[in-house]
Amino acid sequence: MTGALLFGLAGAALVGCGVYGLLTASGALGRILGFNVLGGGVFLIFGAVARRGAAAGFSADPVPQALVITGIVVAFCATALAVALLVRLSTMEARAAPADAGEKET
Amino acid sequence: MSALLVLAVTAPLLGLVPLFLLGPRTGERAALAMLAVNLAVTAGIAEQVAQGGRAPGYFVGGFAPPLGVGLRADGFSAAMMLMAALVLLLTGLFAMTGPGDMTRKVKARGSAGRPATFFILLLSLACALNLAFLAQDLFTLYVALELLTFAAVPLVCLEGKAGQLSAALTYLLFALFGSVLYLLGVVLVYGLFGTLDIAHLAGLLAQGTGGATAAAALALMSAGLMAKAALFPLHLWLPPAHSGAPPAASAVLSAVVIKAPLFLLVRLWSDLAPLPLTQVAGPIFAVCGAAAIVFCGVVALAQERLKLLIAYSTAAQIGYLCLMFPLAASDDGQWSALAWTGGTLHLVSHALSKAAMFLAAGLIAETMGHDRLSGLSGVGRLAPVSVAAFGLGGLSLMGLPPSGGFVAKVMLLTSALQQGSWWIATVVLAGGLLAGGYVLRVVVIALQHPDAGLPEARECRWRALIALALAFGAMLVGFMPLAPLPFLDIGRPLSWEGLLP
Amino acid sequence: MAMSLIADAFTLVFVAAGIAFFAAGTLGLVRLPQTLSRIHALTKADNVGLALVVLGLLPQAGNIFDAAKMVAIWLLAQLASGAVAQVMAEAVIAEARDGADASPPEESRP
Amino acid sequence: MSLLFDAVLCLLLLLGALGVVATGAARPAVIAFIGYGLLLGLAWVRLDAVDVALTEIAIGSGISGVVLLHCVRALPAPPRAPAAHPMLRPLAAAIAVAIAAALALAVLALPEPAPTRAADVAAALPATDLGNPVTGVLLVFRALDTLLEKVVLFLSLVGVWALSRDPACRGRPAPLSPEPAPAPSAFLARVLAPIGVLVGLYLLWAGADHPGGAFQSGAVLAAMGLLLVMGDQIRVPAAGNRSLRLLMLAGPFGFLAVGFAGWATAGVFLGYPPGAEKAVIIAVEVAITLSIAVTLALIVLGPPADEGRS
Repeated sequence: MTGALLFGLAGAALVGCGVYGLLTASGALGRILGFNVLGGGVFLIFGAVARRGAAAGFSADPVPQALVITGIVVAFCATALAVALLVRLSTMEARAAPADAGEKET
Repeated sequence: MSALLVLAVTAPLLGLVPLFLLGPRTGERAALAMLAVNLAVTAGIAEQVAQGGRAPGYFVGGFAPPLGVGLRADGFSAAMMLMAALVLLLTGLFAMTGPGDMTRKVKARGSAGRPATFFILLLSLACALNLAFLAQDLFTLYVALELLTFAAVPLVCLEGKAGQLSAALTYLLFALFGSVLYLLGVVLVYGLFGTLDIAHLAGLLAQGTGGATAAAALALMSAGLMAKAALFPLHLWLPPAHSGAPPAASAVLSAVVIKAPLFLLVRLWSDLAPLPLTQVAGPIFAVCGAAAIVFCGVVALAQERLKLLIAYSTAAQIGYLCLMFPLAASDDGQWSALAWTGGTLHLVSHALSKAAMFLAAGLIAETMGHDRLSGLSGVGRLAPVSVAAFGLGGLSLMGLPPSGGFVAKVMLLTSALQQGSWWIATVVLAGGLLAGGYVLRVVVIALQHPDAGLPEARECRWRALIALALAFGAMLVGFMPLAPLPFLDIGRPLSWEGLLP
Repeated sequence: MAMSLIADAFTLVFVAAGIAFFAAGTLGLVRLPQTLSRIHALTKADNVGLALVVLGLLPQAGNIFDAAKMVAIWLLAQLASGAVAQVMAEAVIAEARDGADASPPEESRP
Repeated sequence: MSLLFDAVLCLLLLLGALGVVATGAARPAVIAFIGYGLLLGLAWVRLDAVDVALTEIAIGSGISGVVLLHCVRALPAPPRAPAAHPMLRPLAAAIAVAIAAALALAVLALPEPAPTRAADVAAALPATDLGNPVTGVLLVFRALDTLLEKVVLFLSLVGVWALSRDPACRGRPAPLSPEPAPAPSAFLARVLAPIGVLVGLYLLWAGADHPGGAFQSGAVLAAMGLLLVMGDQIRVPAAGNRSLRLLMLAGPFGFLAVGFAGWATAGVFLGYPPGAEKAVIIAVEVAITLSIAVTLALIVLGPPADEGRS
């Protein structure tokens, strides 16, 4: 068993965790987190693929590593946009709800 | 190497600079100019394809795949790009600040009161769509899909109402789930083959390598694309998002945005996957498509809001493309080619007619102040051109001649009957009847005598004419000969032949 | 040979001691009842723990730059954890005060 | 020995992920997510992907963490969710386990020897004069992806700004932290920000030949900007500020301009002038870094407030 394989299997398990999170989340924030956990697992499998592809003097295949960097930035953009939508939506709902509904918040 | 392919991806982006730095007025003009340039560029590419009889390609940075990324336009890409560019330009014209918009207080103006943001998103859509139609690398296609998502989601909630925000959030979450599934498939493909270039992969897959993992990777990518294309049963996000958006946004979302993942689904299964695998997967897609046509068609019949009705109709019409998969993947060359042409023509004519219908519905809602079907009787008097555009667009959905929908459905039907797929033929016919039901219901209501006094408002005539032009476009597609179109087969099967040293 | 053996023993002892401090700090985080005392336990114990780990690893550094980097990491962690602990503590105190006032923090908007 | 370390790390990762998805409350889940991101960063180091590790920790865990924590604070405490169907959790767990198992099988079935592009990169890298192959892939061989991903970043800020109630988006975003800033924050900003900026610039400079590069550097610079804002050392800029907008466009459109210039100098879009590759690549990286820093920070700050508050 090599390290790359171990992380590949861990990535598969993380994908499972992410799917569980997406299926059981009760709110949008939970789903956003589930999506991020899932994405982390997918990237980790890609990292294992890269490590397996070590050759030509490189300790890993640089192409998947570069793709993962792009992927992480895109995943961040997605998280940020989803969070912004969620925050805006909940402020609107809080304002629309009758004033007495907000009492128990504190 | 054809420089036009690079321009198709980059030219729309150039319009972002004036939009973001200068005021909306200057930016709007620049954006419309760039959308016109985009149409010219795509027309140029189509011309190159037709003249050359082969697919032009481009290696970005001069690095040939598999190290670099390549762009390539075959007949299918060129047709889709031309359709998308046309719809985007006409929708852009519809949404521009026209004479009278500044003085009159029009509630639902084309760009929802945010012209700068609207046109930034529209131009980004043009870039993302062209990239999705041209890119030949699975990861570049992932970037294209993300670009598409990030341009489409804010379009849904431009007006900032709570319902729109929640529809946009649901849309975003579905799209992200789709991207991550797609990416997982890409990762497995890279692990198996060490390349993401479609032409190379097609060659490797045809040799039968990859086995079950390759099939799983294709299935994951397809599931991701289905979520993004709102294919039954992953369609739940579509009706609220498409019906809640401002009219011009709904039009592009329904007409062209969901076409990119559908196009990639076709690319994946007709160009990348080996034929035996496609013959296994085809019926699964067809079942999803049939369920979409029947289920969403029935739900559309029951809608009380005009825009929701059109949105459900979109979810139903997506199904027709999926019926194409088993028909086009058969060993029978003649009839599979007919199904292939029929499916493509359906994509094009649906885009034109659906854009027309959403724009018309937006004008009708603006004229009446609401879009409840029960209160629309007599709207034909106030908004005759809009109602005409809606009806003509509906003609194509119903599949009545002369319309693109008619030609496409006849081709699918013929292919299905010749290949003995009776159930597919039945679904095609049933879908037409359902579409007839919901389109005629609207038209009949619109032409009725008004129940009560009509409001003073009149439709915005020049905008209605744009909707009508789109509907006429869908009709014109109907004058195609009822035979396989050779143009769509230019450049298939995929290869970099002629470009590689 | 003997030098490296001594260095390894030094590392082993100091890193083990550092880990013990980290463990104690973590135990405090989990077991202590109040937020303030948790912050106290965590920052104190972790700072010492990190210092010991860095000290223990210094003989293993290949060159003077790597050693300097490790010391810099320790200093930056000191700075950050100290400041963050202060901010958190202030927030906790402010929250307790607001809770006593029982005035709901209505978001103000002009 | 190192395999044992990897195994423990994988176990911790799994526990972290479970902590994110199985915790009912929002705040603990987000804190678990930040820890999960840090552990992922360690995993990337173990996979010999230091560039990815830096990106994951800076963006995937760091700035994402700030955004998510901000979200937790802004959301009202959710009313007790109605109890889900008792079968939901076991069913979801079964599906998750099945997917993970299938994926594990797929990972185990990957071919040996593994296909790789390392040899192609090694052959083409010397011509670019770069020492870091990941930078080579990002900025030379697959420059189109990187260019368009910059546009994605720009669009996500456009999407966030579209949520402002001011259609022209000219005002300043609301402050992140209570005002005036607590004294320790101000102190931290004064002391840490200069060091952080230095680290960010070093990452950018080193990126051509060593791990690091525009993304990592941009994220560190963005964090320092946020630190200065939260410590009241600088004021949040107004979204309508022309030079701010120019900075945001500098990355994607500077890159695009270099791409077009490639037509003249190298005969191909996104080609680099022969002989001056490295200089031009570093110039592109500087532009991208500035844009990433500004855009990331503005995304965290959120949509501009209503007009009249500028």
